[in-house]
Amino acid sequence: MTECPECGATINLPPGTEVGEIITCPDCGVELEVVSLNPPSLELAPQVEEDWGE
Amino acid sequence: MTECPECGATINLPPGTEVGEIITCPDCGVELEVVSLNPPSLELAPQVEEDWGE
Amino acid sequence: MLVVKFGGNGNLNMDSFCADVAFMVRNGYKLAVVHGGSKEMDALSEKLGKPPLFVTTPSGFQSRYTDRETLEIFIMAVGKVNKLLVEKLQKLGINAIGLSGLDGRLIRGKRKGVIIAQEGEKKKVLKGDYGGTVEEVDAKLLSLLLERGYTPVIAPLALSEEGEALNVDGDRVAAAVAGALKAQALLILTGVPGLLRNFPDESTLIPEIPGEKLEEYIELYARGRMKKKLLGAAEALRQGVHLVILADGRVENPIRRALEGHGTFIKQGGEGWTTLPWKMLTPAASTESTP
Amino acid sequence: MLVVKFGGNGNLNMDSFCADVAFMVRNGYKLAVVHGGSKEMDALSEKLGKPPLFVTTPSGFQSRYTDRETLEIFIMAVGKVNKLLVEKLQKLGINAIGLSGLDGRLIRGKRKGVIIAQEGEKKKVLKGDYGGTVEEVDAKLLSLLLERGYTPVIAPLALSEEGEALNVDGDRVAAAVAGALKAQALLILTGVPGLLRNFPDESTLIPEIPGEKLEEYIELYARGRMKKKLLGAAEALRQGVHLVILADGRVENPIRRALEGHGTFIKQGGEGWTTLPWKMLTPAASTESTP
Repeated sequence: MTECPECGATINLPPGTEVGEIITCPDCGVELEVVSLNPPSLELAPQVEEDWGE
Repeated sequence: MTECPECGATINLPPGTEVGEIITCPDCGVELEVVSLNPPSLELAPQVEEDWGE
Repeated sequence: MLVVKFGGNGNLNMDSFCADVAFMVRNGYKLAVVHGGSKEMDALSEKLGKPPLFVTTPSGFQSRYTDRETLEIFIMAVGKVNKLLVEKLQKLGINAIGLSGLDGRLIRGKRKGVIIAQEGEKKKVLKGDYGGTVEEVDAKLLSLLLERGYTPVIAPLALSEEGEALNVDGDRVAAAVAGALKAQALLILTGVPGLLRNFPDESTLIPEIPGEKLEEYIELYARGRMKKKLLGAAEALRQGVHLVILADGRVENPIRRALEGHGTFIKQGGEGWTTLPWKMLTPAASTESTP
Repeated sequence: MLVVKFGGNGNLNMDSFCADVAFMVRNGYKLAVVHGGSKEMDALSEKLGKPPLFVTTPSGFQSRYTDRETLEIFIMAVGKVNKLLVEKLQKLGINAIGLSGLDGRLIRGKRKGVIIAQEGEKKKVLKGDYGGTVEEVDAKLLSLLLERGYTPVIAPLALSEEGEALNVDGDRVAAAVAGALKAQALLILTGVPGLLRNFPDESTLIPEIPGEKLEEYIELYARGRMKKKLLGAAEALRQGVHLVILADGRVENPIRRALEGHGTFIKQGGEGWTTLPWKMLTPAASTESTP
């Protein structure tokens, strides 16, 4: 159980969630990055401009 | 059995002689390269200035 | 002044390519060569027990995840292609000079650092990526060398703000070099005759695309690596290059054949002509015109 | 103008070396760096399943047999060292430009083609060797770059008469570069404090060797790789370089420490001084004096 850093909603990480995974906050819809599992912690996902590099 | 290209002496390649080996003509002493084994054939060994390259 | 991109993958013929570069330079054309290295890179990474990790970005692009170890393998792979091209050109009497974007800060790039990868329905953040985008090319260094009769051969590495080496896309490097040098034409040689209406049917070659319609054609016909080449073409047009040709790098005299009209011609302002007989290209664009 | 050879083997410290190069260049010294690659080469050849083949020549020299496949691994290995040095220097704000002897025909070499190897009592001819000797360095290209504020970083590859890439000895490249640029000093950084009367006892460091006595010292004290470095030093003196310093590349500020007297000083004309405080070295030898 952890909180959305944007809107504070409590978020339950489903089993099988991996570190580095991007999930969407069910309340405010912002994209969050799973930074660690125990303790579970989330950060705003990095904004990456669409890229088509090598 | 083959001949020294320098002085024409007949040269017997001892068993175990390898292609690329350098032997000396027993008669004229010139350095010879074993170019092939069958048929045995000899050439003057290349002169390589002393080198200490990489 | 002509910039030619020699593809990194596919079965391009390095010998016939170098022979044609030599022909053009001997006949007074100023040329800069940009090359890729993905074929060499994939082979080397396998042999070194670090198979390439390709990730697909959410919008479907394939991107090579380049951590530091992969970057150093990439440096070796593109370094080898670079020096083999230089060796072959020197053997043909052309005074080639091999540079990467690190050398003399030839290419400034921006480090991505993060790739968003689509794995099944999961989206993943991959950090520590040394891939980058091309920001700027130093035309001064290239002109200094071109004016003294050197033929630059450029490897797809760039230098980030923080002074780190970056793996960048060869097509975008070629576009940026063509823009920086105000080249008359950018020629991208690949393993296909040009943009095909329906790949891989080579009879559906699209001979000509007016610059302003390029985005449309990209949406309609371009997939995967070809899409990157066309985005490179778009970038070159934006930077003032009037003509971009996508042509076949597997044939004999690939440059002359392309300039004689074999390939997809993407032209700014879209006037009617479809061929650019290589004779028409002013040989050595006089040095004044090179910035 | 100072030429510094950064060894290819031993456990030299690339970071402290680059930091010291940056210090010198920032303080107005013109520097050219030459590097080796044997440590990187041995590691890469092992990983690629083509372990290095060293042969001993009849007169006891160790030589790496370089067939075409080995040459292409060598190109990758020295290419990696080259670009890592350039990356580190760029990160320190130094505008380094990495070149091999192929680029712009910087180094002309003569291909050996044949190595005579001593195998037990047998002498063997090994053909198809891409090792070479250094014949000439193009000072014009180097000066062109030095005068515009670039710091050349040179990899030990040369171009043969027939236009083939050759693996050449880094110490001899450094000597030839120093000679071509009429450098005030050639500094060879290695994994030992200098020439030792009896290796490996570092307290037996020979601080000074008058140029005309060098051959004697080589016979008396030099073995294996050190012998090559001293033959390089002899070559540099023959080409008009007044001072060659053999010093320790494992320490902090290796260049400054060497110039302050820590190492073996080999001087033409053998006047009495033993140290050359780096301050004494005229900073940027004015461009006129650079050929």
